[in-house]
Amino acid sequence: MPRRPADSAPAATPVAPGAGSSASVAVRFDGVFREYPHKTGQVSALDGVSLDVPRGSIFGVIGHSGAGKSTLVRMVNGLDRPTGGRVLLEGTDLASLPPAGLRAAQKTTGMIFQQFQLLETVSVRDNVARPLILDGVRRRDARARADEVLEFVGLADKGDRRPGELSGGQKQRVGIARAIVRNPQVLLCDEATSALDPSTTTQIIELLRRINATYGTTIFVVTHEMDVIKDLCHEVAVMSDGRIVEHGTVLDVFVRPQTEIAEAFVGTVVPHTIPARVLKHVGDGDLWRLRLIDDEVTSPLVSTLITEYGVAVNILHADMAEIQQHTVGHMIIRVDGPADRVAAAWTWLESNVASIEKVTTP
Amino acid sequence: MPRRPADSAPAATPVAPGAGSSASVAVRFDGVFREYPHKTGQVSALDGVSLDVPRGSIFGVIGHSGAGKSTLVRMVNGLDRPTGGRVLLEGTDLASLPPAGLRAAQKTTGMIFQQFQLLETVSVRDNVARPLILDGVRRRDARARADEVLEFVGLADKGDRRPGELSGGQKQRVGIARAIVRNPQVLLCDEATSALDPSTTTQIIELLRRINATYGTTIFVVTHEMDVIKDLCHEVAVMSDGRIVEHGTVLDVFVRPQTEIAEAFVGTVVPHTIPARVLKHVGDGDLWRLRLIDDEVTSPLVSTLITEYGVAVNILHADMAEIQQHTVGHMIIRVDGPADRVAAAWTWLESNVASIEKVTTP
Amino acid sequence: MTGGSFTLITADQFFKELGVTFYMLGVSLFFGAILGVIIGVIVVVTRPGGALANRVVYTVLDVFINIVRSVPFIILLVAIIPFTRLLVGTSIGPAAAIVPLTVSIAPYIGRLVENSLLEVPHGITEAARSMGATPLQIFTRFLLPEARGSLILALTTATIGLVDATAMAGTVGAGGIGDLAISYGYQRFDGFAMLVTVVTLIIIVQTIQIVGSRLARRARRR
Amino acid sequence: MTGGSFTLITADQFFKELGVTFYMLGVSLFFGAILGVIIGVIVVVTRPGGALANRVVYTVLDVFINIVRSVPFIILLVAIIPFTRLLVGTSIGPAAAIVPLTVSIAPYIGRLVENSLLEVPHGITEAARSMGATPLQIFTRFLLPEARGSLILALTTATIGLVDATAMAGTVGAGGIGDLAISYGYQRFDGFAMLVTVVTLIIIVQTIQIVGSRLARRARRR
Amino acid sequence: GETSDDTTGSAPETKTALKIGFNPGPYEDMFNAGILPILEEDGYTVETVDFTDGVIVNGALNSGEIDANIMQHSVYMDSINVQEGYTNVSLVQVPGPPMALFGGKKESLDDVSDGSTVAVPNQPSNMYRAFQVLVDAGWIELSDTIDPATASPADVTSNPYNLQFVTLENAQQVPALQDVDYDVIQGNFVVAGGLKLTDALLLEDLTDEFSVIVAVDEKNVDSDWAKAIKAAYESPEFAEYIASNSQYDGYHLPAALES
Ligand SMILES: Nc1ncnc2c1ncn2[C@@H]1O[C@H](COP(=O)(O)OP(=O)(O)OP(=O)(O)O)[C@@H](O)[C@H]1O
Ligand SMILES: Nc1ncnc2c1ncn2[C@@H]1O[C@H](COP(=O)(O)OP(=O)(O)OP(=O)(O)O)[C@@H](O)[C@H]1O
Ligand code: MET
Ligand SMILES: [Mg+2]
Ligand SMILES: [Mg+2]
Repeated sequence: MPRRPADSAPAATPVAPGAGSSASVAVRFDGVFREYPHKTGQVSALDGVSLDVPRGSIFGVIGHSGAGKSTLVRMVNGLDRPTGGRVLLEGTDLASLPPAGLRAAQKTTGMIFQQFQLLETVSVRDNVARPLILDGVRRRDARARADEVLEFVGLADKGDRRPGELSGGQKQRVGIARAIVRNPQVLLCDEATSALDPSTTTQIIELLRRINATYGTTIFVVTHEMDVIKDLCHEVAVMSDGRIVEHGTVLDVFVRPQTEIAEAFVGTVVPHTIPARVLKHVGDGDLWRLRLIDDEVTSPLVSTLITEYGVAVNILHADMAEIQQHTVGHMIIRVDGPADRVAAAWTWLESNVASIEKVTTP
Repeated sequence: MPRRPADSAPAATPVAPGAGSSASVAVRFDGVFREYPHKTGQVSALDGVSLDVPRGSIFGVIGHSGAGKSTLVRMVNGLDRPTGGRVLLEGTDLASLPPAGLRAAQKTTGMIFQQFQLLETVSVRDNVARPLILDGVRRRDARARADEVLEFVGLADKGDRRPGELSGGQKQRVGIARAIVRNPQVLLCDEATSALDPSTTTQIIELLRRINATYGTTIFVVTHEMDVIKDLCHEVAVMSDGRIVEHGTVLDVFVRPQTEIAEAFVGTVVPHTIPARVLKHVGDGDLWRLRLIDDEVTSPLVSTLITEYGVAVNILHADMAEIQQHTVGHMIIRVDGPADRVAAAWTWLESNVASIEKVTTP
Repeated sequence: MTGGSFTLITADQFFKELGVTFYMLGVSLFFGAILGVIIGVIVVVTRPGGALANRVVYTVLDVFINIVRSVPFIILLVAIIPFTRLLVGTSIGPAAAIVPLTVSIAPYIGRLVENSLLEVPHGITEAARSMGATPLQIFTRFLLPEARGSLILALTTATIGLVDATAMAGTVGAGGIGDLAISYGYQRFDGFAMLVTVVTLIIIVQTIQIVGSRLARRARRR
Repeated sequence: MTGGSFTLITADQFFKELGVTFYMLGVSLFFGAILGVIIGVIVVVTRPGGALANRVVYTVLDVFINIVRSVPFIILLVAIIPFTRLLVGTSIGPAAAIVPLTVSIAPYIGRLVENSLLEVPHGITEAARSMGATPLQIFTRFLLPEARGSLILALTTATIGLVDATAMAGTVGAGGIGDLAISYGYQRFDGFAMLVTVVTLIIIVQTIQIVGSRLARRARRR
Repeated sequence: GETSDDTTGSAPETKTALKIGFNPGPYEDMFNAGILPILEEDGYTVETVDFTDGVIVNGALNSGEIDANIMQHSVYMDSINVQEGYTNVSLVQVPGPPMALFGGKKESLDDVSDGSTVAVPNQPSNMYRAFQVLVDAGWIELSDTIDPATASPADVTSNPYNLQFVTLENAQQVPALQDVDYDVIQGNFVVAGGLKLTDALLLEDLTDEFSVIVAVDEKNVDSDWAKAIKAAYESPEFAEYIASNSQYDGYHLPAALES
């Protein structure tokens, strides 16, 4: 059921170069299981996950609370081990490495934790500098670099504080700074922005994008916020109950979600349900639901229908979203007029929009 | 600068009954300051906050990371004390109460913590039952009630687990369950949904709304997610740097944000910036930006312009949002045609939409 | 016994003294733990910034703990003889040993309890306060369960210290395994007695530690 | 005393013995702390589920700690005389007292260190591991700073225990304030010597506790 | 008589259950093997209580918690009586070993040299005795005011060899032997520690005042049970027991037992 980029809609897929070829895979999940023993039988946090994260891509995983996202991301840097299957980081099975090898592999990654996990007794600056200190960087240099990164995340003036003196969002940004201070090859984000307000989120997303573009860092993002996927990711996988239920380019999943759960997430950005307000109008005439991509969005569709096809058009619902470099629109219109003109309008729309369907009472 | 509901836009303000009269104020902040001593001078987390939270209302406070939201909410149940000013809970200054009085007051509140603060060594059920146990409720009854509330928050099957065996979002829901188990008069939520996926968020919001409607519980919500404000709150205050910079009914603030910061938050739901895609068209003709409320949204505006005023209309951008019981729409259209017709169209629109303005390059 | 006998102690004597050790250990641990936990809790809640911050009570208790812990056990034992006599009617024998043992262990347990309670994350106390928990409830319903693991380890540590102290209780004719080790093994150079008693002590301590660690691990399980 | 002299001890003697106490305390604390921390860390990392889980090392160390802690100090002192002689060339005097003092305090500190380290939230270790920290780095760069407050309190507790143990070191002719208290205050009924020495001990312990608490509070400040 | 005890309620004349305190060591062994059988024959039952300390055992005696103790010489007992206001008295003297000066690193008395180390007991009365042995050896002189109850190295007035005194707990003196030049060890620890009194370089001239005694409270001296104890220690059976056990070789015998 996971789809490959091959059948994705628009021409230029924004997926990272060379995706799909095993050589360019940064992280490969190969039939991964994770079971927890529990009084009442086993709990399956991961239930046979197979997934390739292309090198240099920004890859998002979305799913409901408890779907297994944190469990999945913790496999990538060996914090957790599969009870079945393999996780390959740059082609290496982490479980096969000796301790020193595992540590070397971990040093190529950076991780932002859902619950921050900062040292409470150490200044913000020293928290951020810590990974460098581990590498033997001189304290001065490590601190200087930490200050640089703190500036990046908008905490230039908070270096001297202890985490306990920061707000929730500030703590999260310290965690982000710590994760990127080493310029990791793979950056793992577990809800990296869930404690942040939208404008800080936007900044952080900008920052992550810049890191990806500048250093080719593979970013593996686990989140419950579709906005993060929309603005940041190239590919997205949808998780449910420990399984990947859908997978494709972000645009693809947004425009044509295949599963109900994907549709629900997409709906938080581009509503998929028909607002109650609109439903009141069902029966007044034909209600059509259109999905538009890119130029279709800015072309004068309504104008054309009215002037060229002589039908009356009322836009009952419309919204638009920028997804990656694409605009995706969604409209529900009521079309009135003589049957033949309405039919002609339908035919014209069919070949001029991404998708069109009649709205019927649910 | 804070506005009272009086000048809010549409007829029926969804503000709780009797708002404004001091008798019906659940929480009053009266010139509240909170300063932290710090090496580099004082840090002001709250800088003179005055605010009335009407009894029975759902009151939201939004602001960037570090704005002082958590500090504010912690004043309400006496977890923190103002260094200046007073906080009145149901008319009583918490700082004036003897310990027993303070505890009695605290028992009328429930609090959802940003960082959950669950007992790690105790089952989920017992975490939720704990407030009742404090009240001397028999263990059996307390547990039964806890199970009821766990069911509410979608964790009916997790009662036996320990918090360490739950995902982030599941933990947050345990925190919510614990806060509402006593049917508090005032429910304090510090980022109650920030670790939750959209559909769980929707459920929780539904739940909070139900609690508010059924028991008349005053809910004081602190969040960085505008969606929560939009879907849940009656009134909203916008915080920045320890100050309230804007305050009004939610609809009011959404339709006519007064400050840049409010606009930025509103923009995450109803975009306030003009998409780059649209800006490319500036200069092609007149670009008009319309804001529509309720019936204006479903009336055939574009059709009217085309057919009655004989102008060509291209919709460059459109989106809609449900805010409280109202629909708010936002459109950017290009209008072409003879100057007089265009002018007539403008005039007609002026009296038929909430607001209209010309778009110029920023 | 005399002459060329292999050891100076008899099996009867050994088991009797073993019983005495358990008796002294059990009773003084029981009272010491109760007093110690009370002391620890009071110190924690009355400390500056605590739930019932009270400079005077805190300072008095803190100093009291230090005084008791400063005085060498033998001196403490003599110093409180009048008190011991008042309490148990005699100043010699196992019952009398229990008094100084309890008096010396309680402040020690108090200190360990204090250290454990201070390790519970501040947020837990906050959550408790937000629910209007009384200071006693904060302790019993929140701090105690969360600190249980480390409290058990602290009590384990204290119990083992107590085993050591019971050996000194020989001074007041209390007997016990530790006294056997000293009286026979040490003072009479009876190698076999030394071996048997020390091995017994090791087994006792090892058992206490194993049980303590296991209970702590279970309590700590999250 | 006899001739009606007020006390048996002279100021010179007092200050000399005070010096001896500090010497024994300082040296045995120094080595005991180093060994204790090493022991504590090894126990923590080799425990089941630890960073370098190793059943054998863990069990051996765990049992070793318990053995040393089981044996009454006076017996330990005698039992390790050959070892003491090997190390410092004699079995008597302050230098010789330091050996059993260190041997007895190190496992105790080890146990306290273990308890402290186990209190550090698991997430910190995870964060450290995610950065590829070695077990040593996990300890020095993560656990140590986070546990610093409780480690200091543990060391404080141990140091105070050590003060008590130095009193017993009098048995090997080591002297010190505690020995003065026992030999003169207790055995020779010199009330003044008793008072002076016990007050001195209380002051020493109180000072250690105050300094320890203050350092811990500072380290704990978040 | 008028000193007999009537505060215990039960008639003291018929008292047959005795409680006797000891410090663990030869005196207790000697009592159990040589005296106890005689007392039992006389119809007494005895409970022995071990103390590892000399102060508390006298307090217990004075307060009636025990009836007698057998662990000290009268000098020590007297000193504690004075200190604590006790009324304990000596009932009968028992056989006991003398203090003995052993060579540790040095092999003979003649090897003594400047700065030689000498271990002595840390308890004042035994330290006093040890000093007397050193006086006998001609190594030191003591102050006129020396008091067995408070004797300390400060009482040494002349110390031509500049001897370094190492004060040790009695039992420690045996294992410490090889670490000092000379070691003056209390007799029962010599015996218990497996050393031979006959190997000593110099033995104490044990005077009666330093012989171990059975102590009882003054008011009980004339009780039947006290008399029975006294009689047992002076009996021929006991003399026979001492004579026939080689472990008591070198013991100082009370006049009553000297044959
Ligand atoms: N130690 C454990 N024992 C038992 N079950 C566990 C344990 N840890 C996690 N789980 C379960 O595994 C599932 C996946 O957890 P995970 O933390 O990966 O979810 P998530 O997708 O990250 O959720 P969230 O968005 O709420 O953080 C959850 O149902 C959780 O209850
Ligand atoms: N103990 C403290 N010492 C110094 N400054 C503090 C302390 N606690 C909080 N602050 C500061 O007070 C300000 C307000 O903090 P607060 O936690 O109320 O923010 P917030 O609005 O809840 O942010 P977030 O959305 O990130 O949780 C922040 O700038 C924070 O750094
Ligand atoms: N109903 C309007 C129209 O047809 C469109 C509103 S879109 C926000 O012109
Ligand atoms: Mg998670
Ligand atoms: Mg906050």
